[in-house]
Amino acid sequence: MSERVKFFPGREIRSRSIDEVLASEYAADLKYSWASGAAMSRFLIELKNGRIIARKCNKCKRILLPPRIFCEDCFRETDGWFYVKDTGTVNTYSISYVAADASRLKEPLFVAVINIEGATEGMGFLHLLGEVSEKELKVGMRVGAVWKPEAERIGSILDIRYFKPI
Amino acid sequence: MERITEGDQIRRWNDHIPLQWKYTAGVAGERFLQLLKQGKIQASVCRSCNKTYLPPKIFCKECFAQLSEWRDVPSDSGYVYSFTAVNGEIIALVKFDGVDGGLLGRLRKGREGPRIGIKVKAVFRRKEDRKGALSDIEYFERTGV
Amino acid sequence: MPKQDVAIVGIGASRFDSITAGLSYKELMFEAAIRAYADAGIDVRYDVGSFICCAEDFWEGNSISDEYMPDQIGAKLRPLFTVSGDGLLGLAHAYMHVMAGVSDLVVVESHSKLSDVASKEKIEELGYDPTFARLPGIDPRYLAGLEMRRYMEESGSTHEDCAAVAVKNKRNALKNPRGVYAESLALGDVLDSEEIASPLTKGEMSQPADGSIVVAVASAKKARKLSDKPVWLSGISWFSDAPNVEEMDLGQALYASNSSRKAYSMAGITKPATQFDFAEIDDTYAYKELQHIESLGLAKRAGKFVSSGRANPDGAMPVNVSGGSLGTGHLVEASALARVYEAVLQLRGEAGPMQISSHKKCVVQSWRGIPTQSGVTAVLSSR
Amino acid sequence: MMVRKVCVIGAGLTLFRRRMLETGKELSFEACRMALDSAGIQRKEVDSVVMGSAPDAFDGVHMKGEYLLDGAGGYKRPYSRVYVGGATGVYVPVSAWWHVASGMSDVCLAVAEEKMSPLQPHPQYAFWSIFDHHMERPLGVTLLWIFALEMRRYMAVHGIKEEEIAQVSVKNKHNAIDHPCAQLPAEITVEDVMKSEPMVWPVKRLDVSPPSDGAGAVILCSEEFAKKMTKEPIYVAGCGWNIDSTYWTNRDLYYPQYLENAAKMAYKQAGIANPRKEIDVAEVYDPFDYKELHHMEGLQLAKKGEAPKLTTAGVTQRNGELPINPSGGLLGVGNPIAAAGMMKVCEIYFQLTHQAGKRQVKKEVHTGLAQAWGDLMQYSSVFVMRRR
Repeated sequence: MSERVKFFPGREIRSRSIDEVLASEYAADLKYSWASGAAMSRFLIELKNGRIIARKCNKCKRILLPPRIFCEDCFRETDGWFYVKDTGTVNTYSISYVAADASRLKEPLFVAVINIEGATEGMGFLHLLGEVSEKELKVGMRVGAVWKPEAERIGSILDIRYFKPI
Repeated sequence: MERITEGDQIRRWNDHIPLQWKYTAGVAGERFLQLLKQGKIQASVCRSCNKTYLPPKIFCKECFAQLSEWRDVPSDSGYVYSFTAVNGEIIALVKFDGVDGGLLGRLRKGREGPRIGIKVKAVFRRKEDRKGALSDIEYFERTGV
Repeated sequence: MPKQDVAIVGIGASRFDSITAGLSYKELMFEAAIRAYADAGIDVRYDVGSFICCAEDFWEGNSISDEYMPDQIGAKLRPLFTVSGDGLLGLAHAYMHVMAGVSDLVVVESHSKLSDVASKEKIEELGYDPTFARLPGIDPRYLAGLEMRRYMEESGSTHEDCAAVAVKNKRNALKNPRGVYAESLALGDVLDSEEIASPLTKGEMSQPADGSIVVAVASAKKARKLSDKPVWLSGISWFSDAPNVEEMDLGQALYASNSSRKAYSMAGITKPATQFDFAEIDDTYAYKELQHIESLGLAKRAGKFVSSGRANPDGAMPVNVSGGSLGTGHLVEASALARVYEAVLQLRGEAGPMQISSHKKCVVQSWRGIPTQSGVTAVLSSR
Repeated sequence: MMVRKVCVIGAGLTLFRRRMLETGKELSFEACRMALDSAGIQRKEVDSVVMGSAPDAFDGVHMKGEYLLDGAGGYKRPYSRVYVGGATGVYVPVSAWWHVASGMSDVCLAVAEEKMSPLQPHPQYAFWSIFDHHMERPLGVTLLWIFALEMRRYMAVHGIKEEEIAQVSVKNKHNAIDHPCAQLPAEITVEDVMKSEPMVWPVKRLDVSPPSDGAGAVILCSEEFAKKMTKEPIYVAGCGWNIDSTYWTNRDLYYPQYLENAAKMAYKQAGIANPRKEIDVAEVYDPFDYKELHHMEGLQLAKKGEAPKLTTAGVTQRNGELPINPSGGLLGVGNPIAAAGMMKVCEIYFQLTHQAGKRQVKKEVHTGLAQAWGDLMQYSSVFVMRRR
């Protein structure tokens, strides 16, 4: 702050004095039912079938994954469906020791952005890695999808349990 | 153009965002609620703008002065500014003479229906049931006629 | 002659419906965007220098929801930002972008995908001050009930006058292809519908709909090059009154009177009641249209004005010929841009069966809904 | 067309702390009042107000811009809230700039607030809902993951070591010792960072800035108005902003192309041809230590992969040739999301007006830059100020 200012407003509430001030608690469980739309509906249905599907743009020739009905570069409708493989390479990865609420996980999670084979170079999605040790992990490693058994698949990104090294 | 043409090809993704908050009442709110717990209503005052804020503020929204002057608002000096029947209850915005702002609360049903302008007083919960929250005022009820 | 610095050169709307199950919100936005760019005759990837979206996180179901806006409106790797406000506030920012030289062609988008939201009332409740105005177990629209009663008390408008707004707007919507809630009703149908927060009934409340609107805004020079029918944005202003329920003046819409004062002065409007050919204004609740008619200076006693038919499409000052939000559905932040869309169609003479005979100049106005006292007023003219 | 010159004439900042008694309204008020005092003006002279705040999930109020408005000085004014995620704090003065430049306002108050602490059990939780509901939320994704993924990618492409990155945290936490509002100033070593608790490898505890509550504000006005108030007005020289695709897994995260675009937009307006030579001091967004390096490269203040070397060479120290984050940055001062960017804008204003006290950089400064970043690794805002 400026050297002309000597007082800085704001009163910290320290952990030990937290109960000295009044506070009201409030919980809201906000529910949503998002329409998946033309592109993601088909993508989810194909996941249930054990396949990954993308969209292609005939103008820029890209195979877009996750699929969308528009090409954001050319700004036009994409032209058709295109099955890609369920294998890919690790673009980048990390090892998570914390959960979404910042609590510690018992077992670390391996997460990666996976470039999917068959889609345009560099296109992929986020997923988990399994059947791999910390030492083996590296950028550029080839991995393949480990699918849930057909009966357990519901049309979700979690129909792929994780990707494992191949 | 890619559009879904068969109803069974439509998917929705259902999920929820569970959120929890713990709100502090702020510098002015903390003081106000502590007093409410004692059965008192206080407003903050800006002398230069001739404004009295209820619920109180630590600042004047007009001139932006820091406020440190407080005044008691008699709990029986209220009047109904407006009211609505909702979910089987009557919710009123109660204002007080000489005060900008007011308080929201439940209006106890009387023999006659409520009207805009009727005089009301705040009825507090029993001391041991008060929590330092707006709900320490159990309801407002009509005074005299 | 009104100011001719900034003009609307293209408009596009997606389909409107109570549920658009086959389209994601991105696809809905894309639908509106391609139509707007075709209308303006522009290539969005080369011609547009600035993009503005208008959205709120909880309506989207995404925190920091601005991150989901760019791809489907052509804004990838372009200057885009999101304003937490209605589409008309987005238009005000587009005006400033043109005037500040940010770009001579700006795109504004706003949408509603309310059919994705399963906790609408909970979200409305979250809009209230957590310490003083959230009333657990009470429908958050309690404030609309308080306001309607206070407005009627101060203005002399009757409940029948309020209901007449709903009858008019739902009837007007019968001629609008976007008239999701078009109906031919009698006053009694509205008055006898379910009471939500007395005196407000369900028939007097606009109901949710999905839809996206995209508007392209240009500098005067660019507008004349792009369009034979530019619609001039000759005045626009926005204003906020008190945010606390306890301090609100519920009798009148001060945000509308104050924002219109500045917008009118920019546009050279001195007698709004006679200088406008029509008005597209906020009617989230039926009484709101009356309150806004008065605060915008369109009529002194709005209740009588509407009940006597003077706000009908063939009246002295047609109000919400499109059907408003009551007739076409409430699009949250996009409701205001829907009013702009309908006004532009009228001003260009392209409103089809809704077209009114005098259509050169109009006022468009928005309100952000409960629990706010914020709104925008704009003056649009076809010459 | 009239495009007016715009000046900055005052700035204010509250303490940054993990948890505060003040409501968001009150924090906003405190920051605004300090900014008004600093400019020597009254609220009645303010024509319009721009508020900036990031997700509603933190404060826990839907349409929180509306809720905050009286504290932000927006009562009976044209008032609007802009948000571009973490980039919001630097975006608020950008928005205020166009209010004045367009002629809509003479004086515009820009205020940024974030009260993260209401969200339970941890503010981090809000970040789950920034991710795609179909593709990412079902995986249990956290914000830390994508930072770690980006950091890893940046390291892999350029062969950068964790130790090189840790130097940023050491420098910034040290700088923050001189900042009276700072939450986590500290004298630490690279070894301390390396040994700190792993969170999402390669991100460790001391690579990360702390969640915080706070607010900041600046006053922008026309040149004419500024000249009435001060002999040495600070000019807004350039503003830039840019967003990349939401499909962040389709981009190579090693380089922020959107920031290059935003920076070039601002440099063009400011007439800056060689940013490395012409920018004297910069506040670069550093919620994580590697981000400072990443952003220096996007800002064209370092070549791709070169920022760690400049850091090792001491170029970015307060007494260096190109001081970066003399305030202490988010790593040292704290990270109340939108307010953190505003803290950077305030710091550049203090540096340019020689009010930074012990934090004043050694070299003579004429042109300073503040930058912030946000969304799904996709947004940047840039604000360049200059002394005449």
